[in-house]
Amino acid sequence: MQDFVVKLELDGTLAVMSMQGDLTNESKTRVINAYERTLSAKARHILLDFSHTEYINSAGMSVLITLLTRAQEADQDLRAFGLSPHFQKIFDMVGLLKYIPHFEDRASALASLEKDR
Amino acid sequence: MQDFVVKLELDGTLAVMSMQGDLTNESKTRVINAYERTLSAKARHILLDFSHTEYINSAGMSVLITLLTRAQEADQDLRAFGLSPHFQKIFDMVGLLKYIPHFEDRASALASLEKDR
Amino acid sequence: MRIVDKQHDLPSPVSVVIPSRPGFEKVAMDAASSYGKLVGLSAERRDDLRTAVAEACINAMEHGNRFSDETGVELILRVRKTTLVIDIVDFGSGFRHPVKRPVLKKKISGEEPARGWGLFLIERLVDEVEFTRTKQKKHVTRLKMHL
Amino acid sequence: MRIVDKQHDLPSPVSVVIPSRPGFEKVAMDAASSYGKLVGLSAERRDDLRTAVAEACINAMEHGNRFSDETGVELILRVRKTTLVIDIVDFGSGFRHPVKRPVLKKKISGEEPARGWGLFLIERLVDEVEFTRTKQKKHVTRLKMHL
Ligand SMILES: Nc1ncnc2c1ncn2[C@@H]1O[C@H](COP(=O)(O)OP(=O)(O)O)[C@@H](O)[C@H]1O
Ligand SMILES: Nc1ncnc2c1ncn2[C@@H]1O[C@H](COP(=O)(O)OP(=O)(O)O)[C@@H](O)[C@H]1O
Repeated sequence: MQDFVVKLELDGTLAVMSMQGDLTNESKTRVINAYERTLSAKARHILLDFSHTEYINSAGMSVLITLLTRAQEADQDLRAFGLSPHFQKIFDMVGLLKYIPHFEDRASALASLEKDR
Repeated sequence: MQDFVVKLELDGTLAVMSMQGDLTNESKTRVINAYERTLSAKARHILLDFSHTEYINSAGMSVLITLLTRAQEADQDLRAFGLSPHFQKIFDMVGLLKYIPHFEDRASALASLEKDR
Repeated sequence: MRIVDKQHDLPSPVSVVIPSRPGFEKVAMDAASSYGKLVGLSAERRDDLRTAVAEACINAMEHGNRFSDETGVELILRVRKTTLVIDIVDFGSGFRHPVKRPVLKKKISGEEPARGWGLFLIERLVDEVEFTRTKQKKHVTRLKMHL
Repeated sequence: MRIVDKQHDLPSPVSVVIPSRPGFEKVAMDAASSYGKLVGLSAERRDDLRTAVAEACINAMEHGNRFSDETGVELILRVRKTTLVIDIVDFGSGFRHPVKRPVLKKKISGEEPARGWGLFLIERLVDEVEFTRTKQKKHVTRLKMHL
Protein backbone atom coordinates (compact mmCIF):
# COMPACT_ATOMS: atom_id res chain seq x y z
CA MET A 1 0.00 0.00 0.00
CA GLN A 2 3.00 2.30 -0.62
CA ASP A 3 1.41 4.81 -2.91
CA PHE A 4 4.16 7.27 -3.59
CA VAL A 5 6.79 7.74 -6.30
CA VAL A 6 9.16 10.54 -7.22
CA LYS A 7 9.46 11.24 -10.92
CA LEU A 8 12.82 12.89 -11.48
CA GLU A 9 13.75 15.05 -14.48
CA LEU A 10 17.39 16.13 -14.82
CA ASP A 11 18.30 18.92 -17.20
CA GLY A 12 21.72 20.55 -16.79
CA THR A 13 21.81 22.31 -13.42
CA LEU A 14 18.05 21.91 -13.01
CA ALA A 15 16.25 19.00 -11.35
CA VAL A 16 12.48 18.66 -11.17
CA MET A 17 11.20 16.27 -8.50
CA SER A 18 7.57 15.40 -9.06
CA MET A 19 6.02 14.05 -5.86
CA GLN A 20 3.30 11.66 -6.93
CA GLY A 21 0.85 10.22 -4.41
CA ASP A 22 0.90 10.55 -0.62
CA LEU A 23 3.83 12.39 0.93
CA THR A 24 4.20 10.77 4.36
CA ASN A 25 6.84 9.18 6.55
CA GLU A 26 6.73 6.16 4.23
CA SER A 27 7.88 8.36 1.32
CA LYS A 28 11.21 9.23 2.94
CA THR A 29 13.46 6.66 1.26
CA ARG A 30 12.13 7.46 -2.18
CA VAL A 31 12.48 11.20 -1.70
CA ILE A 32 16.05 10.86 -0.41
CA ASN A 33 17.04 8.44 -3.18
CA ALA A 34 15.73 10.80 -5.82
CA TYR A 35 17.44 13.71 -4.07
CA GLU A 36 20.79 11.91 -4.14
CA ARG A 37 20.51 11.55 -7.88
CA THR A 38 20.24 15.35 -8.13
CA LEU A 39 23.56 15.51 -6.24
CA SER A 40 25.31 13.07 -8.57
CA ALA A 41 23.93 15.03 -11.51
CA LYS A 42 25.38 18.23 -9.96
CA ALA A 43 21.99 19.95 -10.09
CA ARG A 44 22.02 23.39 -8.44
CA HIS A 45 18.31 24.17 -8.62
CA ILE A 46 15.57 21.82 -7.47
CA LEU A 47 11.95 22.34 -8.37
CA LEU A 48 9.44 20.37 -6.31
CA ASP A 49 6.33 19.57 -8.31
CA PHE A 50 3.34 19.00 -6.00
CA SER A 51 0.68 18.99 -8.69
CA HIS A 52 0.29 15.21 -8.34
CA THR A 53 0.57 15.08 -4.58
CA GLU A 54 -2.75 13.98 -3.12
CA TYR A 55 -2.05 14.08 0.59
CA ILE A 56 0.75 15.50 2.71
CA ASN A 57 0.92 14.93 6.44
CA SER A 58 3.19 16.42 9.07
CA ALA A 59 5.65 13.55 8.74
CA GLY A 60 5.77 14.25 5.00
CA MET A 61 6.64 17.84 5.77
CA SER A 62 9.45 16.59 7.98
CA VAL A 63 10.77 14.67 4.99
CA LEU A 64 10.86 17.99 3.14
CA ILE A 65 12.73 19.58 6.05
CA THR A 66 15.35 16.84 5.82
CA LEU A 67 15.59 17.52 2.09
CA LEU A 68 15.94 21.24 2.77
CA THR A 69 18.75 20.64 5.27
CA ARG A 70 20.68 18.59 2.76
CA ALA A 71 20.02 21.00 -0.10
CA GLN A 72 21.32 23.92 2.00
CA GLU A 73 24.47 21.96 2.83
CA ALA A 74 24.99 21.25 -0.87
CA ASP A 75 24.25 24.87 -1.80
CA GLN A 76 21.25 23.93 -3.94
CA ASP A 77 18.13 26.05 -4.00
CA LEU A 78 14.58 24.69 -3.64
CA ARG A 79 11.42 26.07 -5.23
CA ALA A 80 7.97 24.52 -5.46
CA PHE A 81 4.78 24.66 -7.47
CA GLY A 82 1.41 22.95 -7.67
CA LEU A 83 0.39 22.92 -4.00
CA SER A 84 -3.34 23.28 -3.37
CA PRO A 85 -4.40 26.42 -1.50
CA HIS A 86 -4.91 24.30 1.62
CA PHE A 87 -1.37 22.94 1.57
CA GLN A 88 0.04 26.38 0.73
CA LYS A 89 -1.62 27.52 3.95
CA ILE A 90 -0.18 24.57 5.90
CA PHE A 91 3.33 25.17 4.50
CA ASP A 92 2.98 28.83 5.42
CA MET A 93 1.95 27.97 9.00
CA VAL A 94 5.02 25.82 9.42
CA GLY A 95 7.24 28.47 7.83
CA LEU A 96 8.36 26.35 4.90
CA LEU A 97 7.33 28.88 2.26
CA LYS A 98 10.15 31.18 3.40
CA TYR A 99 12.70 28.52 2.52
CA ILE A 100 10.88 26.93 -0.41
CA PRO A 101 9.12 29.70 -2.37
CA HIS A 102 5.94 28.52 -4.04
CA PHE A 103 4.79 29.34 -7.57
CA GLU A 104 1.45 28.73 -9.19
CA ASP A 105 2.75 26.49 -11.96
CA ARG A 106 5.86 25.11 -13.58
CA ALA A 107 6.18 27.99 -16.03
CA SER A 108 6.24 30.68 -13.37
CA ALA A 109 8.64 28.66 -11.22
CA LEU A 110 10.97 28.33 -14.20
CA ALA A 111 10.61 32.03 -15.02
CA SER A 112 11.61 32.97 -11.44
CA LEU A 113 14.65 30.76 -11.82
CA GLU A 114 15.67 32.46 -15.08
CA LYS A 115 15.37 35.84 -13.42
CA ASP A 116 17.53 34.85 -10.42
CA ARG A 117 20.32 33.24 -12.39
CA MET B 1 -30.04 19.12 6.20
CA GLN B 2 -32.22 19.37 3.06
CA ASP B 3 -29.56 20.10 0.53
CA PHE B 4 -31.44 20.25 -2.72
CA VAL B 5 -33.04 22.97 -4.85
CA VAL B 6 -34.42 23.11 -8.36
CA LYS B 7 -33.48 26.18 -10.34
CA LEU B 8 -36.16 26.66 -12.99
CA GLU B 9 -35.74 28.63 -16.21
CA LEU B 10 -38.82 29.17 -18.37
CA ASP B 11 -38.45 30.37 -21.95
CA GLY B 12 -41.45 29.98 -24.25
CA THR B 13 -42.17 26.28 -24.69
CA LEU B 14 -38.84 25.35 -23.09
CA ALA B 15 -38.21 24.70 -19.40
CA VAL B 16 -34.79 23.96 -17.92
CA MET B 17 -34.85 22.31 -14.50
CA SER B 18 -31.44 22.46 -12.86
CA MET B 19 -31.20 19.87 -10.09
CA GLN B 20 -28.79 21.28 -7.53
CA GLY B 21 -27.52 19.15 -4.65
CA ASP B 22 -28.60 15.64 -3.65
CA LEU B 23 -31.44 14.06 -5.62
CA THR B 24 -33.10 11.73 -3.11
CA ASN B 25 -36.51 10.93 -1.72
CA GLU B 26 -36.33 14.22 0.22
CA SER B 27 -36.14 16.14 -3.10
CA LYS B 28 -39.55 14.95 -4.29
CA THR B 29 -41.69 17.94 -3.23
CA ARG B 30 -39.28 20.44 -4.74
CA VAL B 31 -39.02 18.55 -8.02
CA ILE B 32 -42.80 18.20 -8.32
CA ASN B 33 -43.40 21.86 -7.40
CA ALA B 34 -40.95 23.02 -10.05
CA TYR B 35 -42.48 20.60 -12.53
CA GLU B 36 -45.94 22.03 -11.93
CA ARG B 37 -44.66 25.45 -12.82
CA THR B 38 -43.60 24.07 -16.22
CA LEU B 39 -47.21 22.96 -16.68
CA SER B 40 -48.67 26.37 -15.81
CA ALA B 41 -46.13 27.92 -18.18
CA LYS B 42 -47.31 25.52 -20.92
CA ALA B 43 -43.75 24.29 -21.50
CA ARG B 44 -43.57 21.41 -23.99
CA HIS B 45 -39.91 20.54 -23.66
CA ILE B 46 -38.14 19.95 -20.38
CA LEU B 47 -34.38 19.87 -20.09
CA LEU B 48 -33.03 18.34 -16.89
CA ASP B 49 -29.68 19.86 -15.95
CA PHE B 50 -27.68 17.47 -13.77
CA SER B 51 -24.41 19.37 -13.91
CA HIS B 52 -24.88 20.53 -10.31
CA THR B 53 -26.26 17.27 -8.97
CA GLU B 54 -23.78 15.78 -6.51
CA TYR B 55 -25.48 12.55 -5.52
CA ILE B 56 -28.44 10.61 -6.88
CA ASN B 57 -29.79 7.55 -5.13
CA SER B 58 -32.39 5.03 -6.23
CA ALA B 59 -35.18 6.96 -4.50
CA GLY B 60 -34.06 10.03 -6.45
CA MET B 61 -34.40 8.05 -9.64
CA SER B 62 -37.92 7.12 -8.60
CA VAL B 63 -38.66 10.83 -8.29
CA LEU B 64 -37.55 11.14 -11.92
CA ILE B 65 -39.85 8.26 -12.89
CA THR B 66 -42.77 10.08 -11.28
CA LEU B 67 -41.77 13.17 -13.25
CA LEU B 68 -41.58 11.12 -16.43
CA THR B 69 -45.06 9.66 -15.88
CA ARG B 70 -46.53 13.11 -15.47
CA ALA B 71 -44.63 14.56 -18.42
CA GLN B 72 -45.86 11.74 -20.67
CA GLU B 73 -49.45 12.40 -19.57
CA ALA B 74 -49.00 16.09 -20.37
CA ASP B 75 -47.32 15.32 -23.67
CA GLN B 76 -44.06 17.02 -22.71
CA ASP B 77 -40.71 15.62 -23.70
CA LEU B 78 -37.76 15.17 -21.34
CA ARG B 79 -34.07 15.43 -22.16
CA ALA B 80 -31.08 15.61 -19.86
CA PHE B 81 -27.48 16.74 -19.73
CA GLY B 82 -24.60 16.98 -17.30
CA LEU B 83 -24.73 13.52 -15.70
CA SER B 84 -21.33 12.11 -14.71
CA PRO B 85 -20.26 8.95 -16.57
CA HIS B 86 -21.11 6.93 -13.45
CA PHE B 87 -24.68 8.20 -13.29
CA GLN B 88 -25.08 7.82 -17.05
CA LYS B 89 -24.24 4.16 -16.49
CA ILE B 90 -26.73 3.89 -13.62
CA PHE B 91 -29.49 5.57 -15.65
CA ASP B 92 -28.70 3.20 -18.49
CA MET B 93 -28.95 0.14 -16.20
CA VAL B 94 -32.37 1.24 -15.03
CA GLY B 95 -33.49 1.98 -18.60
CA LEU B 96 -34.09 5.68 -18.04
CA LEU B 97 -31.86 6.82 -20.92
CA LYS B 98 -34.38 5.41 -23.40
CA TYR B 99 -37.02 7.78 -22.06
CA ILE B 100 -34.80 10.67 -21.13
CA PRO B 101 -32.05 10.96 -23.75
CA HIS B 102 -28.81 12.33 -22.33
CA PHE B 103 -26.54 14.93 -23.97
CA GLU B 104 -23.06 15.99 -22.98
CA ASP B 105 -23.94 19.62 -22.34
CA ARG B 106 -26.64 22.21 -22.57
CA ALA B 107 -25.67 23.30 -26.08
CA SER B 108 -25.98 19.82 -27.57
CA ALA B 109 -29.24 19.18 -25.73
CA LEU B 110 -30.62 22.43 -27.16
CA ALA B 111 -29.33 21.57 -30.63
CA SER B 112 -31.11 18.19 -30.55
CA LEU B 113 -34.28 20.02 -29.59
CA GLU B 114 -33.96 22.42 -32.53
CA LYS B 115 -33.51 19.50 -34.88
CA ASP B 116 -36.59 17.63 -33.59
CA ARG B 117 -38.99 20.57 -33.64
CA MET C 1 -13.02 -1.80 20.00
CA ARG C 2 -10.20 -4.36 19.74
CA ILE C 3 -10.30 -6.21 16.48
CA VAL C 4 -8.11 -9.11 15.43
CA ASP C 5 -7.54 -10.52 11.96
CA LYS C 6 -4.03 -11.78 11.43
CA GLN C 7 -4.07 -14.03 8.35
CA HIS C 8 -1.78 -12.78 5.55
CA ASP C 9 -0.87 -9.69 7.56
CA LEU C 10 -4.06 -8.13 6.33
CA PRO C 11 -5.15 -5.04 8.22
CA SER C 12 -7.87 -5.36 10.83
CA PRO C 13 -11.36 -4.40 9.67
CA VAL C 14 -12.56 -0.83 9.62
CA SER C 15 -15.96 -0.24 11.21
CA VAL C 16 -18.31 2.70 10.66
CA VAL C 17 -21.56 3.17 12.58
CA ILE C 18 -24.11 5.71 11.33
CA PRO C 19 -27.53 6.62 12.74
CA SER C 20 -30.57 5.43 10.75
CA ARG C 21 -31.25 8.87 9.39
CA PRO C 22 -31.40 9.76 5.68
CA GLY C 23 -28.25 11.56 4.58
CA PHE C 24 -25.85 9.66 6.83
CA GLU C 25 -25.46 6.94 4.21
CA LYS C 26 -23.15 9.46 2.54
CA VAL C 27 -20.66 9.18 5.40
CA ALA C 28 -20.67 5.38 5.00
CA MET C 29 -20.36 5.75 1.23
CA ASP C 30 -17.38 8.14 1.50
CA ALA C 31 -15.66 5.92 4.08
CA ALA C 32 -16.15 2.85 1.86
CA SER C 33 -14.80 4.74 -1.13
CA SER C 34 -11.75 5.87 0.84
CA TYR C 35 -11.15 2.31 2.03
CA GLY C 36 -11.54 1.07 -1.54
CA LYS C 37 -8.90 3.51 -2.67
CA LEU C 38 -6.52 2.35 0.06
CA VAL C 39 -6.85 -1.27 -1.07
CA GLY C 40 -6.40 -0.42 -4.74
CA LEU C 41 -9.89 -0.20 -6.27
CA SER C 42 -10.01 1.97 -9.41
CA ALA C 43 -11.95 5.24 -9.47
CA GLU C 44 -14.64 3.70 -11.66
CA ARG C 45 -15.20 0.71 -9.40
CA ARG C 46 -15.16 3.00 -6.38
CA ASP C 47 -18.09 4.87 -7.92
CA ASP C 48 -19.94 1.55 -8.27
CA LEU C 49 -19.10 0.71 -4.68
CA ARG C 50 -20.33 4.13 -3.52
CA THR C 51 -23.76 3.61 -5.02
CA ALA C 52 -24.03 0.01 -3.78
CA VAL C 53 -23.02 0.95 -0.22
CA ALA C 54 -25.38 3.94 -0.14
CA GLU C 55 -28.31 1.80 -1.31
CA ALA C 56 -27.54 -1.00 1.13
CA CYS C 57 -27.29 1.51 4.00
CA ILE C 58 -30.58 3.15 3.07
CA ASN C 59 -32.29 -0.25 3.01
CA ALA C 60 -30.74 -1.11 6.38
CA MET C 61 -31.97 2.22 7.82
CA GLU C 62 -35.44 1.97 6.33
CA HIS C 63 -36.43 -1.69 6.16
CA GLY C 64 -34.08 -2.99 8.89
CA ASN C 65 -34.08 -0.27 11.53
CA ARG C 66 -37.28 1.59 10.53
CA PHE C 67 -35.45 4.90 10.59
CA SER C 68 -34.97 4.78 14.35
CA ASP C 69 -32.14 7.30 14.70
CA GLU C 70 -30.62 5.75 17.77
CA THR C 71 -30.41 2.34 16.10
CA GLY C 72 -27.18 2.36 14.17
CA VAL C 73 -26.30 0.80 10.86
CA GLU C 74 -22.83 -0.70 11.01
CA LEU C 75 -20.53 -0.95 8.02
CA ILE C 76 -17.60 -3.35 8.34
CA LEU C 77 -14.86 -3.11 5.74
CA ARG C 78 -12.19 -5.78 5.36
CA VAL C 79 -10.03 -7.54 2.80
CA ARG C 80 -10.07 -11.34 2.62
CA LYS C 81 -7.37 -12.69 0.33
CA THR C 82 -8.00 -10.65 -2.80
CA THR C 83 -11.58 -9.63 -2.13
CA LEU C 84 -12.95 -6.49 -0.54
CA VAL C 85 -15.78 -7.62 1.74
CA ILE C 86 -18.26 -5.09 3.11
CA ASP C 87 -20.94 -5.97 5.63
CA ILE C 88 -23.87 -3.65 6.22
CA VAL C 89 -25.53 -4.66 9.49
CA ASP C 90 -29.03 -3.73 10.66
CA PHE C 91 -31.33 -4.89 13.49
CA GLY C 92 -34.20 -6.06 11.30
CA SER C 93 -35.31 -9.53 10.31
CA GLY C 94 -34.35 -9.41 6.65
CA PHE C 95 -36.59 -10.40 3.75
CA ARG C 96 -37.48 -13.18 1.33
CA HIS C 97 -35.33 -13.71 -1.78
CA PRO C 98 -35.43 -13.13 -4.54
CA VAL C 99 -37.31 -9.85 -4.75
CA LYS C 100 -39.32 -9.21 -7.93
CA ARG C 101 -37.23 -7.57 -10.64
CA PRO C 102 -38.38 -3.97 -11.22
CA VAL C 103 -39.75 -3.20 -14.69
CA LEU C 104 -39.33 0.43 -15.73
CA LYS C 105 -42.28 0.40 -18.14
CA LYS C 106 -44.63 -0.72 -15.38
CA LYS C 107 -43.27 1.91 -13.06
CA ILE C 108 -43.87 4.65 -15.62
CA SER C 109 -47.39 3.43 -16.30
CA GLY C 110 -48.15 3.19 -12.58
CA GLU C 111 -48.66 -0.60 -12.53
CA GLU C 112 -45.75 -0.80 -10.06
CA PRO C 113 -44.63 1.77 -7.46
CA ALA C 114 -41.84 4.06 -8.71
CA ARG C 115 -39.53 2.89 -5.88
CA GLY C 116 -37.69 -0.41 -5.78
CA TRP C 117 -34.36 0.05 -7.57
CA GLY C 118 -31.97 -0.38 -4.67
CA LEU C 119 -31.33 -4.15 -4.80
CA PHE C 120 -31.40 -4.11 -8.59
CA LEU C 121 -28.51 -1.64 -8.63
CA ILE C 122 -26.56 -3.29 -5.81
CA GLU C 123 -26.62 -6.64 -7.62
CA ARG C 124 -25.30 -5.09 -10.80
CA LEU C 125 -22.63 -2.88 -9.26
CA VAL C 126 -20.72 -5.31 -7.03
CA ASP C 127 -19.30 -8.74 -7.82
CA GLU C 128 -21.31 -10.64 -5.20
CA VAL C 129 -24.14 -9.92 -2.73
CA GLU C 130 -25.35 -12.09 0.13
CA PHE C 131 -28.04 -11.54 2.75
CA THR C 132 -27.86 -13.40 6.05
CA ARG C 133 -29.18 -13.29 9.60
CA THR C 134 -26.76 -13.62 12.49
CA LYS C 135 -27.22 -15.44 15.78
CA GLN C 136 -27.48 -12.01 17.42
CA LYS C 137 -30.63 -11.40 15.37
CA LYS C 138 -28.97 -8.92 13.13
CA HIS C 139 -29.36 -8.80 9.36
CA VAL C 140 -26.27 -8.55 7.20
CA THR C 141 -26.02 -7.39 3.59
CA ARG C 142 -22.60 -8.55 2.39
CA LEU C 143 -21.08 -6.93 -0.68
CA LYS C 144 -17.93 -8.31 -2.34
CA MET C 145 -15.63 -6.68 -4.86
CA HIS C 146 -12.76 -8.72 -6.31
CA LEU C 147 -9.52 -6.73 -6.22
CA MET D 1 -23.98 -0.51 18.46
CA ARG D 2 -27.03 1.31 19.83
CA ILE D 3 -26.34 4.95 20.41
CA VAL D 4 -28.66 7.49 22.01
CA ASP D 5 -28.43 11.29 21.98
CA LYS D 6 -31.80 12.96 21.87
CA GLN D 7 -31.31 16.62 22.85
CA HIS D 8 -32.38 19.07 20.13
CA ASP D 9 -33.24 16.21 17.76
CA LEU D 10 -29.57 16.05 16.88
CA PRO D 11 -28.50 12.91 15.09
CA SER D 12 -26.78 10.16 17.06
CA PRO D 13 -22.99 10.14 16.82
CA VAL D 14 -21.15 8.51 13.97
CA SER D 15 -18.32 6.19 14.97
CA VAL D 16 -15.38 5.04 12.85
CA VAL D 17 -12.80 2.50 14.02
CA ILE D 18 -9.55 2.09 12.08
CA PRO D 19 -6.59 -0.21 12.73
CA SER D 20 -3.39 1.46 14.00
CA ARG D 21 -1.69 1.14 10.66
CA PRO D 22 -0.30 4.07 8.64
CA GLY D 23 -2.59 4.93 5.76
CA PHE D 24 -5.86 4.16 7.52
CA GLU D 25 -5.98 7.68 8.94
CA LYS D 26 -7.17 8.61 5.44
CA VAL D 27 -10.40 6.64 5.95
CA ALA D 28 -11.00 8.54 9.21
CA MET D 29 -10.13 11.82 7.48
CA ASP D 30 -12.52 11.19 4.60
CA ALA D 31 -15.32 10.12 6.94
CA ALA D 32 -14.81 13.25 9.06
CA SER D 33 -14.84 15.42 5.96
CA SER D 34 -18.05 13.78 4.75
CA TYR D 35 -19.66 14.29 8.16
CA GLY D 36 -18.49 17.90 8.16
CA LYS D 37 -20.16 18.43 4.81
CA LEU D 38 -23.40 16.93 6.10
CA VAL D 39 -23.47 19.35 9.03
CA GLY D 40 -22.66 22.36 6.90
CA LEU D 41 -18.91 22.97 7.18
CA SER D 42 -17.46 24.88 4.21
CA ALA D 43 -14.98 23.22 1.83
CA GLU D 44 -12.11 25.28 3.23
CA ARG D 45 -12.84 24.37 6.84
CA ARG D 46 -13.31 20.74 5.83
CA ASP D 47 -9.75 20.80 4.49
CA ASP D 48 -8.56 22.10 7.85
CA LEU D 49 -10.54 19.40 9.59
CA ARG D 50 -9.08 16.73 7.30
CA THR D 51 -5.53 17.61 8.24
CA ALA D 52 -6.33 17.91 11.95
CA VAL D 53 -8.14 14.55 12.04
CA ALA D 54 -5.37 12.80 10.09
CA GLU D 55 -2.68 14.15 12.45
CA ALA D 56 -4.67 13.25 15.57
CA CYS D 57 -5.25 9.72 14.24
CA ILE D 58 -1.57 9.24 13.40
CA ASN D 59 -0.61 10.35 16.93
CA ALA D 60 -3.22 7.99 18.39
CA MET D 61 -1.86 5.10 16.28
CA GLU D 62 1.79 5.86 16.99
CA HIS D 63 2.06 7.31 20.50
CA GLY D 64 -1.19 5.87 21.91
CA ASN D 65 -1.44 2.41 20.37
CA ARG D 66 2.21 1.92 19.32
CA PHE D 67 1.12 0.86 15.86
CA SER D 68 -0.46 -2.35 17.10
CA ASP D 69 -2.71 -3.13 14.14
CA GLU D 70 -5.36 -4.96 16.14
CA THR D 71 -5.72 -2.04 18.55
CA GLY D 72 -8.17 0.31 16.91
CA VAL D 73 -8.32 4.08 16.93
CA GLU D 74 -11.91 5.22 17.32
CA LEU D 75 -13.24 8.44 15.85
CA ILE D 76 -16.54 9.69 17.25
CA LEU D 77 -18.32 12.45 15.36
CA ARG D 78 -21.21 14.40 16.84
CA VAL D 79 -22.82 17.81 16.89
CA ARG D 80 -23.48 19.52 20.24
CA LYS D 81 -25.61 22.63 19.88
CA THR D 82 -23.69 24.49 17.16
CA THR D 83 -20.35 22.78 17.53
CA LEU D 84 -18.91 19.82 15.66
CA VAL D 85 -17.15 17.68 18.28
CA ILE D 86 -14.74 14.96 17.21
CA ASP D 87 -13.12 12.53 19.63
CA ILE D 88 -10.10 10.50 18.62
CA VAL D 89 -9.70 7.67 21.12
CA ASP D 90 -6.59 5.57 21.70
CA PHE D 91 -5.49 3.06 24.37
CA GLY D 92 -2.40 4.94 25.50
CA SER D 93 -1.74 7.01 28.59
CA GLY D 94 -1.55 10.43 26.96
CA PHE D 95 1.22 12.98 27.50
CA ARG D 96 2.24 16.09 29.41
CA HIS D 97 1.03 19.48 28.20
CA PRO D 98 2.05 21.72 26.75
CA VAL D 99 4.50 20.20 24.30
CA LYS D 100 7.44 22.38 23.20
CA ARG D 101 6.59 24.54 20.20
CA PRO D 102 8.52 23.36 17.13
CA VAL D 103 10.97 25.87 15.63
CA LEU D 104 11.59 25.39 11.93
CA LYS D 105 15.06 27.00 11.97
CA LYS D 106 16.21 24.53 14.60
CA LYS D 107 14.76 21.66 12.65
CA ILE D 108 16.60 22.70 9.51
CA SER D 109 19.87 23.12 11.38
CA GLY D 110 19.44 19.76 13.10
CA GLU D 111 19.15 21.15 16.64
CA GLU D 112 15.67 19.60 16.82
CA PRO D 113 14.38 16.46 15.10
CA ALA D 114 12.55 17.17 11.83
CA ARG D 115 9.35 15.58 13.18
CA GLY D 116 6.95 17.20 15.62
CA TRP D 117 4.45 19.27 13.64
CA GLY D 118 1.27 17.33 14.32
CA LEU D 119 0.01 19.08 17.46
CA PHE D 120 1.19 22.45 16.14
CA LEU D 121 -1.03 22.03 13.08
CA ILE D 122 -4.00 20.56 14.95
CA GLU D 123 -4.06 23.53 17.33
CA ARG D 124 -4.06 26.02 14.48
CA LEU D 125 -6.60 24.25 12.27
CA VAL D 126 -9.50 23.62 14.63
CA ASP D 127 -11.26 26.00 17.02
CA GLU D 128 -10.51 24.04 20.20
CA VAL D 129 -8.45 20.99 21.22
CA GLU D 130 -8.56 19.08 24.50
CA PHE D 131 -6.70 16.00 25.68
CA THR D 132 -8.20 13.85 28.42
CA ARG D 133 -7.97 10.38 29.94
CA THR D 134 -11.16 8.41 30.49
CA LYS D 135 -12.03 6.14 33.39
CA GLN D 136 -11.63 3.21 30.99
CA LYS D 137 -7.95 4.19 30.64
CA LYS D 138 -8.37 5.49 27.17
CA HIS D 139 -6.87 8.72 25.90
CA VAL D 140 -9.09 11.15 24.02
CA THR D 141 -8.05 13.95 21.67
CA ARG D 142 -11.13 16.17 21.32
CA LEU D 143 -11.34 18.55 18.36
CA LYS D 144 -14.06 21.20 18.12
CA MET D 145 -15.18 23.23 15.12
CA HIS D 146 -17.84 25.91 15.62
CA LEU D 147 -20.51 25.65 12.93
N1 LIG E 1 -31.84 -4.59 4.93
C1 LIG E 1 -33.09 -4.97 4.61
N2 LIG E 1 -33.94 -5.41 5.58
C2 LIG E 1 -35.19 -5.80 5.27
N3 LIG E 1 -35.70 -5.78 4.03
C3 LIG E 1 -34.92 -5.35 3.02
C4 LIG E 1 -33.58 -4.92 3.26
N4 LIG E 1 -33.04 -4.58 2.07
C5 LIG E 1 -34.01 -4.75 1.15
N5 LIG E 1 -35.15 -5.23 1.70
C6 LIG E 1 -36.42 -5.59 1.04
O1 LIG E 1 -36.21 -5.60 -0.36
C7 LIG E 1 -37.14 -4.72 -1.00
C8 LIG E 1 -36.51 -4.08 -2.23
O2 LIG E 1 -35.49 -3.17 -1.84
P1 LIG E 1 -35.03 -2.08 -2.87
O3 LIG E 1 -34.81 -2.73 -4.17
O4 LIG E 1 -33.85 -1.39 -2.28
O5 LIG E 1 -36.22 -1.08 -3.02
P2 LIG E 1 -36.99 -0.12 -2.00
O6 LIG E 1 -36.13 0.02 -0.78
O7 LIG E 1 -37.16 1.13 -2.77
O8 LIG E 1 -38.30 -0.82 -1.71
C9 LIG E 1 -37.54 -3.72 0.06
O9 LIG E 1 -38.79 -3.14 -0.20
C10 LIG E 1 -37.53 -4.59 1.31
O10 LIG E 1 -38.73 -5.31 1.40
N1 LIG F 1 -2.47 10.47 21.32
C1 LIG F 1 -1.28 10.68 21.93
N2 LIG F 1 -0.85 9.83 22.90
C2 LIG F 1 0.34 10.01 23.51
N3 LIG F 1 1.18 11.01 23.21
C3 LIG F 1 0.82 11.89 22.24
C4 LIG F 1 -0.42 11.77 21.56
N4 LIG F 1 -0.51 12.80 20.68
C5 LIG F 1 0.64 13.50 20.81
N5 LIG F 1 1.44 12.97 21.76
C6 LIG F 1 2.77 13.47 22.23
O1 LIG F 1 2.99 14.77 21.70
C7 LIG F 1 4.21 14.79 20.95
C8 LIG F 1 4.10 15.76 19.79
O2 LIG F 1 3.21 15.25 18.82
P1 LIG F 1 3.26 15.80 17.33
O3 LIG F 1 3.33 17.29 17.42
O4 LIG F 1 2.12 15.24 16.59
O5 LIG F 1 4.67 15.33 16.75
P2 LIG F 1 5.25 13.86 16.47
O6 LIG F 1 4.11 12.88 16.50
O7 LIG F 1 5.86 14.00 15.13
O8 LIG F 1 6.23 13.62 17.55
C9 LIG F 1 4.47 13.37 20.54
O9 LIG F 1 5.83 13.11 20.28
C10 LIG F 1 3.92 12.62 21.75
O10 LIG F 1 4.89 12.58 22.77
